[in-house]
Amino acid sequence: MSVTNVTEKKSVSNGQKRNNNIVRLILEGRAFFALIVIIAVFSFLSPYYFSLSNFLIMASHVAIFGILAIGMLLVILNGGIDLSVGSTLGLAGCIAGFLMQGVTLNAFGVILYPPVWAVVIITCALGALVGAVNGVLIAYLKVPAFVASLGVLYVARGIALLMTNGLTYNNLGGRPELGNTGFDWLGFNRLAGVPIGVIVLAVLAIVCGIVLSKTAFGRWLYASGGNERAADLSGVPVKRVKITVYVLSGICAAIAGLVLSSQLTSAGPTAGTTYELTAIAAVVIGGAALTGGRGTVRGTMLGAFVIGFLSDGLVIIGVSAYWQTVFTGAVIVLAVLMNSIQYGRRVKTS
Amino acid sequence: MSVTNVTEKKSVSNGQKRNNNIVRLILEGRAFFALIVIIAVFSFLSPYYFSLSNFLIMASHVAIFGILAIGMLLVILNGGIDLSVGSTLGLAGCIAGFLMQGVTLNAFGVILYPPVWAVVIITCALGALVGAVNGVLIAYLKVPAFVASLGVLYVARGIALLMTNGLTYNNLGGRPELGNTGFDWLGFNRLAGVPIGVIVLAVLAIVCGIVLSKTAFGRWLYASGGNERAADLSGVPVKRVKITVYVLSGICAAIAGLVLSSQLTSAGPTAGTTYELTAIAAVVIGGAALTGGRGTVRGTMLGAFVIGFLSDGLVIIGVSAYWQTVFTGAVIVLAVLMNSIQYGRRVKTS
Amino acid sequence: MSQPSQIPQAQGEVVLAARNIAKSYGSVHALKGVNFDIHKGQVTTLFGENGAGKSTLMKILSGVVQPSSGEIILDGQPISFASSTHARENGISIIHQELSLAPNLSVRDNIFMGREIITGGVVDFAEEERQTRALMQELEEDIDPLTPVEDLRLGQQQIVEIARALSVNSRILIMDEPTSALSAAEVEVLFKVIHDLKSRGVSIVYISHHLEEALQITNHAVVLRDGNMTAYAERKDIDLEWIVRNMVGDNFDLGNPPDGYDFGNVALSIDNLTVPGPSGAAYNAVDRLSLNVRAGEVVCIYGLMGAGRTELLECVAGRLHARGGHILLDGQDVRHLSIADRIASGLVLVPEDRQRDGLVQTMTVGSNLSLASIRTFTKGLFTSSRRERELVGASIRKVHVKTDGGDAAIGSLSGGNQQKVVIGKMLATEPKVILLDEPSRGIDIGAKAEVFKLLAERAKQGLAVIYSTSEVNECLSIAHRIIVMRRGKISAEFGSDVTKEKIMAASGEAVVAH
Amino acid sequence: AGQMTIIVNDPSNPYWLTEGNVAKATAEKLGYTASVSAHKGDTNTESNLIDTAITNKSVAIILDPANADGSVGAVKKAVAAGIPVILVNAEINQEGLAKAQLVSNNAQGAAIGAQQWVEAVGDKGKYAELFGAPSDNNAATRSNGYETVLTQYPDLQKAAKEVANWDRTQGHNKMQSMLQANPDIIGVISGNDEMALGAIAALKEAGKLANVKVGGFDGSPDAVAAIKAGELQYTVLQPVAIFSEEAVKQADNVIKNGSTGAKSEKQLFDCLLITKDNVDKYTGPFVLSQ
Ligand SMILES: Nc1ncnc2c1ncn2[C@@H]1O[C@H](COP(=O)(O)OP(=O)(O)OP(=O)(O)O)[C@@H](O)[C@H]1O
Ligand SMILES: Nc1ncnc2c1ncn2[C@@H]1O[C@H](COP(=O)(O)OP(=O)(O)OP(=O)(O)O)[C@@H](O)[C@H]1O
Ligand SMILES: O[C@@H]1[C@H](O)[C@H](O)CO[C@H]1O
Ligand SMILES: [Mg+2]
Ligand SMILES: [Mg+2]
Repeated sequence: MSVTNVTEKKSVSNGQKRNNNIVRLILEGRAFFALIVIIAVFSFLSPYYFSLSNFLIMASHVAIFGILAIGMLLVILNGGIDLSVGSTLGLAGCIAGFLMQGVTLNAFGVILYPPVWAVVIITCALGALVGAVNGVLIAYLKVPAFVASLGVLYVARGIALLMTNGLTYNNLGGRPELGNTGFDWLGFNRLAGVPIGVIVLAVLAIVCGIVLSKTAFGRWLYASGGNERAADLSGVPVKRVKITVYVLSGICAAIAGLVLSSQLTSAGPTAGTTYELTAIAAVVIGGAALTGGRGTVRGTMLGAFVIGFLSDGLVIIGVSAYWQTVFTGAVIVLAVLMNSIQYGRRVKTS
Repeated sequence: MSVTNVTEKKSVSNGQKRNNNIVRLILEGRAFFALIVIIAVFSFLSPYYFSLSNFLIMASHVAIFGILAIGMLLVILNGGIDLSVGSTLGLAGCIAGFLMQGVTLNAFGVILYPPVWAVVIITCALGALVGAVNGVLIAYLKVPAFVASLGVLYVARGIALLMTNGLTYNNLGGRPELGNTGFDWLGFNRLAGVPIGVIVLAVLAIVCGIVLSKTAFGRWLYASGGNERAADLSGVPVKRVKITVYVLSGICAAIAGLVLSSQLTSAGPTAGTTYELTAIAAVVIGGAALTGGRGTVRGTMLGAFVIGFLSDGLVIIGVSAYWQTVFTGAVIVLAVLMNSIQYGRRVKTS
Repeated sequence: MSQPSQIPQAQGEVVLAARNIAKSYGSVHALKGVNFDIHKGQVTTLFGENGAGKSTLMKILSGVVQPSSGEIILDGQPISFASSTHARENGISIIHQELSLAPNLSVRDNIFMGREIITGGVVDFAEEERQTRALMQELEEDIDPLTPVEDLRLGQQQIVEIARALSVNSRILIMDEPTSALSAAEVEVLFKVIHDLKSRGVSIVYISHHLEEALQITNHAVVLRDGNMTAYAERKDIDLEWIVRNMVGDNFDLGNPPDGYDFGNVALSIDNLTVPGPSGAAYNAVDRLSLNVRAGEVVCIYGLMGAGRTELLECVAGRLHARGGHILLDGQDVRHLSIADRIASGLVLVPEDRQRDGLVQTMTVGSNLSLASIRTFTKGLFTSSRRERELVGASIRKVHVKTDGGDAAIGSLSGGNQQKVVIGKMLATEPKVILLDEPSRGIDIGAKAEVFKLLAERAKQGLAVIYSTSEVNECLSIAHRIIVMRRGKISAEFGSDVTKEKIMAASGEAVVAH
Repeated sequence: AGQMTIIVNDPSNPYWLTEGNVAKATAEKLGYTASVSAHKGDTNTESNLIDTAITNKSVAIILDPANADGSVGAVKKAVAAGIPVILVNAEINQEGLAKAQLVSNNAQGAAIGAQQWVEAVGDKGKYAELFGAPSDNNAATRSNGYETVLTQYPDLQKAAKEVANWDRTQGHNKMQSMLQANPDIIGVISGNDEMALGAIAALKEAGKLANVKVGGFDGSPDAVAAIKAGELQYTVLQPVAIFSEEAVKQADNVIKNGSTGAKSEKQLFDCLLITKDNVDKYTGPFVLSQ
């Protein structure tokens, strides 16, 4: 907690661009150098790394974490944390899988096959519901975010296990005669060569970026994360903002669950285990402060790409699994450290 | 963030007792009711639950998490977080296992079998070293605690995997002819009927409680967790305090690793995976604030016992694994919620 | 700018001196080569506008901040302080302008933070408590040493800061606006303590925007302006006019209550309002209080610390819940509206504690200024950055914030300028009723005059102003009506023609003749 | 007749789910009360569960050990408390503790799997391997078994090998990355079905499933469905349903007669190959009618 590292604070302090100088903008990104270094090193080590097709594949892996990280960023900007996103992802996949298999209504003796758009909407609504549970616990019942979302982590995972009885839903492709095909489109298809997951991530990132920098809600979020009491006295509906961010985080987790299960064309109850840590890491590597009020979508995306490009790179150059673990840890620290060095000339306060 | 929940804040605000009324003291413990309820419910549901021998067994299970939680409490009081404790536990176990198998010095053509006390000291020193890495990264290189300890989590786990090549050290009992017996004593023996692990926990808790409430270091810790800048300006060596808490947390993790591997008489590289979450949960259920400066050892111990007594109880009454997951989550939230209700007559602030 | 080339040789040896001290924060030159002497056993007062560099200079003298250039001379020897602890070891302690207390710790633990009394390896809490009680007695405050600081009101927290500085027993004591949240009675006590310290040979540096108050105790006056020392004189050579002229270049008068217009209808009507005391307290902080304020009227609420003014205003603004009574805005009951809805209906509060309730430290000056009026620059879904810039620019000009511009970090502003941002933020919402809780805390006399002018102008256009202050002079120069609160009730009500003594008497304060 | 405690690894994998379900059903049929709990690969949790079984005065413990070395202590503890332990699915590296260790013959299974794999893929070209959790002995046993067979074909070249921890998502992502470095592989051999199914999804997405053949291990219902759909070439069925049932029966024998009735402590159950030719005989989870 130093008061005087003003330069840095400015650079990450909120979503608006103050500096149109593209070069500076890029340089300010906390994780930018790390990403460049990662790409450079792996491109040097493997002839396959630096290619469009590999970047697209890696981006589609990043998509899952990236979507979670966007929701997590909102929560963290608010000064909270959402440990339940990985479980919500898993639960959402199971719900989608369940719906795609057809819902048997015993009372009427029929099996309903909801169309894919309905499955998507219901799944997102479920994600929103899980988020709302977090939000109410945190905003109204004053349970600390860490505890509330840890509890929800377990409960959501347990429900997913109970509803599937531990089994995995397969063949989510739907059947033409039932009019519910298209689920795997999300995971398999490409638009202009770009995997749909990546497009979903990009759209969410852009929307979120605009919301943060251009809307009243964004301002409210930064303000209530920075000083909730002051925001409250300035007329910011702090409780509403708080619930909203958890709902949005739940929806992001549900979307990630949809993308993941369509990539795998199957949905299992344990999907997403420990993804929350990766999502938080992406947000923090991206320069956000866990105390709230500071962080950008751009940084978070860079953070997610650093993690994803690193772990895929290690696989591509064939590093052993154990060394992968070591490198991942070291790079996470280095990525953030590099930023400290970049802004190293901070005035010391003590 | 409400200003007016004064009663509660007081009760957990620092290590000293202000109120000698025993009853109130106990009632103030955040997790106390939860623990009572858990014991009552399971005693009702199973004839085996309410017995001294079962309590001792459960306490020895709690010991592992409890020891981690004590270290975590110190870190959290400082306003930090240590995600690496689970990995450090695993690494410490492996180091102990490695030493117990004998160290081959090729240069001299001899195999050294260090005595158990030396193994214990070396292992604790290793834990301290891991903690010091966290501490330096966080205090001097200004890496956010979450990121630094997440990085160390991966690195420590990777090193444990590399040094064991994924395998587990077995037969840590030592051999009388080598003079290195006694390792399993920690895990298997009892003093006056109490498992050694529980005694270790109790000793650590008492020492930590005294340090927090009676020493200058304890004051410094609460002060720098409450307002680091103010503490710094007042001459509290905030950096030194910070490094110390991470070192202590590392040592606690190493001790937990020793106790665990002697309980199991084996040490594997994946031991302790995700235990950091349980340790954090214990601290938070025990009433500490993740923002620092608030929390007590008593609360943390209650938190650890709530988690441990719950999960063992669920197994004893034979609840299925999926429902266990659901209940665990629900109880974590309820334990904290109960506290909010207990102090429910807070003046609302908005 | 004429720097007095020679510092007159005053009575009392110089114990600590600053020579040619300069300090820059990036492109901001907070100090531009300042000379400053502290005399043994005397009070040196530092005057200057907000942002003149007073706090910066004091932070340098107490080791908190290192100068960019220049020299510090202690007892004739050059010295450079590595830290505030180092300075404290050399007998220098400081009361910071912004409170630096750990809210989670008790009064006792805050006072001995970093200097715990150790006996037999453990902290001697009993001794610390005894000394704390003694300090509180000396300061005539009834604060229990074991109360957590977060449960104290701002003024009491300031007392704790003072007590901490006193407990060090240093030779040089720097006080950066120690009284900004204190009422007259407490200031009197502090002055008694200062006299006592002087007689024991302690040297004191005193900074305050309460100019008359400062004149009471000072031996030397130094004026800083834009990072330069612009004037120096001894007590006998100066008066209020001299200070103001040297500070802001002009003679200033805080003026009189606005006149020449008729009040409108009752804008705010408080009826039998009761606000409970802190949880568990047996009394009510506001006790069946009724008050009507008309459009265009400026009402001052005077009271001692703890009279319940803050609770009253916070309840009206929606932060605290009432236990009974009504709050009518233009005849509409607003008791069930949220803070946001009250702001939207034109009822706003400038809170007392700017760090805790006023500013979002992570945001820029501009974002802070526009925070309460986001709706006015939102078109459809999106905010308009052009309209926001206009609003921010206008606010900065109106309340005279000294800043690089809207993009500056809020933490880079001087204390007084931060206060102006909080006031500007609420004025930007174009309210009908504005509640200001000690808004002049830390703002210089020029800025205060500007704020008063602004309020007067708005009042003429129909704004109802409720202004709480602990400075009687402020009441007299702005208020049409002065309300005195005591223990949650109105104890007296005066017109603008009342005397200072009457107000103080009604508040329960002993009138001290100056 | 008392409480029988069944401890499996993680019931969210259909393999272990079946293991627990079959054991429980068998125990209940024999008149015991039975509970299934899971250690999820953590030896500490496993040890705690054993303690609980002791507290509950269980008459026998059916355990799928978490770790060949790390589970020894826990088994010792149960034995010391006088409770017979029967191990299923995985072994521990110490004999004479458990009454019996019933495991599928992983080496044999790997061998028949690899042979079938060569039949489906051919004997020359580059291939990739997905490896299970290194803490599980079975991962190495199977990998070694594959190696023994495949190295007999000098034109087969192992281009990549990745740990995917028995997990479908990891199998998917690792497969995608391996494909980047090795776009020209012709086959994937996997340590279990979950990883194989992940690889299939990745290959489908890359449009390469027609050229790259995948083989699995376990005989899980999902894998069988994939064989029917022509996406998976074969899987090696582990007779988990059979040895789970057998484990409980032997526990019952120990309780009633003091011995398992089997000849030896270690009992290997041969694995069976499922291909599209015999897939119709798959009548229930992990059950192939002869
Ligand atoms: N950390 C900082 N970063 C950048 N600028 C700063 C910083 N601290 C102070 N300044 C600038 O230095 C100048 C002097 O500030 P200082 O706080 O010394 O003023 P002051 O005389 O104490 O004012 P006030 O009466 O309002 O307290 C101001 O322009 C201020 O904006
Ligand atoms: N009847 C009473 N008996 C004892 N203490 C009281 C009583 N009434 C008020 N107080 C004290 O005064 C406090 C009210 O403080 P409040 O901040 O509202 O006063 P204020 O007039 O705004 O003072 P300040 O000038 O310090 O802001 C209460 O919290 C309580 O500590
Ligand atoms: O034998 C089992 C199965 O292959 C399962 O799929 C993973 O764990 C192994 O131990
Ligand atoms: Mg100042
Ligand atoms: Mg007040």
